[in-house]
Amino acid sequence: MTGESQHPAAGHRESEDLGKETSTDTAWEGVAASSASESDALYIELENWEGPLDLLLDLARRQKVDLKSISILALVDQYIAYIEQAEALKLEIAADYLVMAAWLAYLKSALLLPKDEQEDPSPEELALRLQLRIARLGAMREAGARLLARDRLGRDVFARGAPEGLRVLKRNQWQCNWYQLVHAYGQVKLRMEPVVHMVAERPVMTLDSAIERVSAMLGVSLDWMELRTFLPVNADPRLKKSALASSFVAALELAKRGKAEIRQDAIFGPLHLRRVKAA
Amino acid sequence: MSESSPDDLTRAVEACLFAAEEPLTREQISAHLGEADVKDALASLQEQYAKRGINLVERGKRWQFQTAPDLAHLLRREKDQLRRLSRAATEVLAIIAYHEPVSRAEIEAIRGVQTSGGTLDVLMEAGWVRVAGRREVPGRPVIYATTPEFLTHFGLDSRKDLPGLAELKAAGLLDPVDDAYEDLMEQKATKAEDSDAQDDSEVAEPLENRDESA
Amino acid sequence: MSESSPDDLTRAVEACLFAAEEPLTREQISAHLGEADVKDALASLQEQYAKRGINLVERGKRWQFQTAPDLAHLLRREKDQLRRLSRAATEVLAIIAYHEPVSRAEIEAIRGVQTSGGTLDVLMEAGWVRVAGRREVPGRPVIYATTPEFLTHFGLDSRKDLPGLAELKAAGLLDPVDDAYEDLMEQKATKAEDSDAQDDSEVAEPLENRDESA
Repeated sequence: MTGESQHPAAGHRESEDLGKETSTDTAWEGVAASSASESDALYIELENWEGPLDLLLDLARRQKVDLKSISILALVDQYIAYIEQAEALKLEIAADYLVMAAWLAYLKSALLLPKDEQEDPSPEELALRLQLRIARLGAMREAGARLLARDRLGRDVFARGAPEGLRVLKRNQWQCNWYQLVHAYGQVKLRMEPVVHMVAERPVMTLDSAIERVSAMLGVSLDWMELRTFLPVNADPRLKKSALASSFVAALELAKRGKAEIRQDAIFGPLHLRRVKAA
Repeated sequence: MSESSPDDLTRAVEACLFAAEEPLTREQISAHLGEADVKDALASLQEQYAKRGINLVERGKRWQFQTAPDLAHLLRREKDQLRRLSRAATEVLAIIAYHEPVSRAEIEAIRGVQTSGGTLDVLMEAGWVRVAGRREVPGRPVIYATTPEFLTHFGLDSRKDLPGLAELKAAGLLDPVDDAYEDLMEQKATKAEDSDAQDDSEVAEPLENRDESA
Repeated sequence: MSESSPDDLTRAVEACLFAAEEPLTREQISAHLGEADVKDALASLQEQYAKRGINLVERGKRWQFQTAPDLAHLLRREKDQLRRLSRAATEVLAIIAYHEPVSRAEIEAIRGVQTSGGTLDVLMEAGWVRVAGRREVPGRPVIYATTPEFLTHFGLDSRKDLPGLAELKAAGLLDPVDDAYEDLMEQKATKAEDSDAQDDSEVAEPLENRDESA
């Protein structure tokens, strides 16, 4: 804990972050008080870094050069020294700071190695990428400060205190026509009518008449006949449906009685019937 | 305005009055501006704004900007929007038309469902239904009837023009639901092979029901 | 101001903007004024008010009157103090504004630290940041962008007005690290070629320099 570079005072840091355009309102939250003891100050600062990259950015700023020309080696040394001091003071250090310290130590040793022993990616590339990241964070830090220092509505400029307000009065044009009106009435009346169940009379072919009909027709020929040819030709479609169902059951019944045989060539294909020749 | 830019005090008074949430007295303005005398500034502002869309006015020793009175109508714009009457509202309207004058309780008895007050409000807003007094029974319920606008809108000379139940039936408007269902099944059977149209008609029903509850 | 009284349309636009509770687009003003073309009226109002205590400003295509910035010290009151934005929130806001639309992962890549959900909430609650959809990459992460209120609050005409945006762009500081790294490598490569070419003319150069200094 000796000197400015290793122990940056919080107040100093704040003014650097904000640059020229600082105004009182733009101060960051929770910056350490300058009256705090040395170890407190360090602790509070560690709490206030927004991660290892943030700490690196601040250390880099301390080199007082363009972020593009910072010395990565010096930065690595400063960072490691900083973390070591925090450790010496037995301060709790978040894992990501320690990970960064370890990675930086590795980077430093790689940078110091002779070139031909280097791996891919090269330490130069890693260092350059780190520098680019720091520069990007620095750019956004500055941009944020400049943004907050602008003439802000409600702080520097003010909107009208008591605007009358613009009103759009929506007038509903309701739509409904004659048909909808009388239809609705009809529906209400229907809904409220006493419910009467009427069993609609439907044309049907009973099983008995189907058996009779199918056996009669089987008697005409010895050849295979398709089930549908057993149906009445000019019937009402509803009667046809019923006839198809009862004729099918009739066919099964006749097969069971040993009077007919049934064949189906394909699944869902037409059913064929043939009379069983009397033995 | 651009020719003679106002002095700093006038500008400050202007900004102060603009940002204020309520009308300010001369003293309040002064207090904001380091006890400066703002009398002249107010007078000159009032004159500068006299012919603009905004005026500076003094009401009971308090100063404020306000929209010029002749432009007040611009601040309230009316806009028509077309809206379909909900099924519930259409039913209530129909019941009133066929049975008027009716009370809400009677409407509910005919519909078999509770009717929300909003439904009647909509019909009155549309100008088709009016309160036609109270029925002289215990509780003196409000009774509703249709308006002349109702007849005009629906192209009726009088309420007697509304078709009777027998006519509705003849026109197929009261076909029993069972039959309608049969017909639907019949259509399905013919359509089944080449289209999925039946799925649509199945979806349509719950939607209509939802309408009704709205 | 009194010498040249504004025309009716200008007065109407003025009244409209004065009465409005929030900034209005040109279209919104037009809609209030019977679809009139208000472009010229806005321009002339902006000029008329340029040196007054109130200014007419355009923020992201929306217009509003506000007090002149140089009068801030007179108008600022204790209760007007804005809630301070935390350092993290400020940084995240800047990243979103300068990079929008960005995903949380992209924000974190720049900050080198995880962003708590609360930070984004604060910015969204302030009305400065909104969810702008999802990026069509694996995981479909939510992406964030700034709002018109952001422009209004920070007095920006448009996003192009962000302080230092052009410089940051030119310096490549808004490009991802990977892209920037590759650009640098390319530049180095071309430079190396150039210097190779210069080697041939090495003799000539000092001569030229000498000429110049003479």
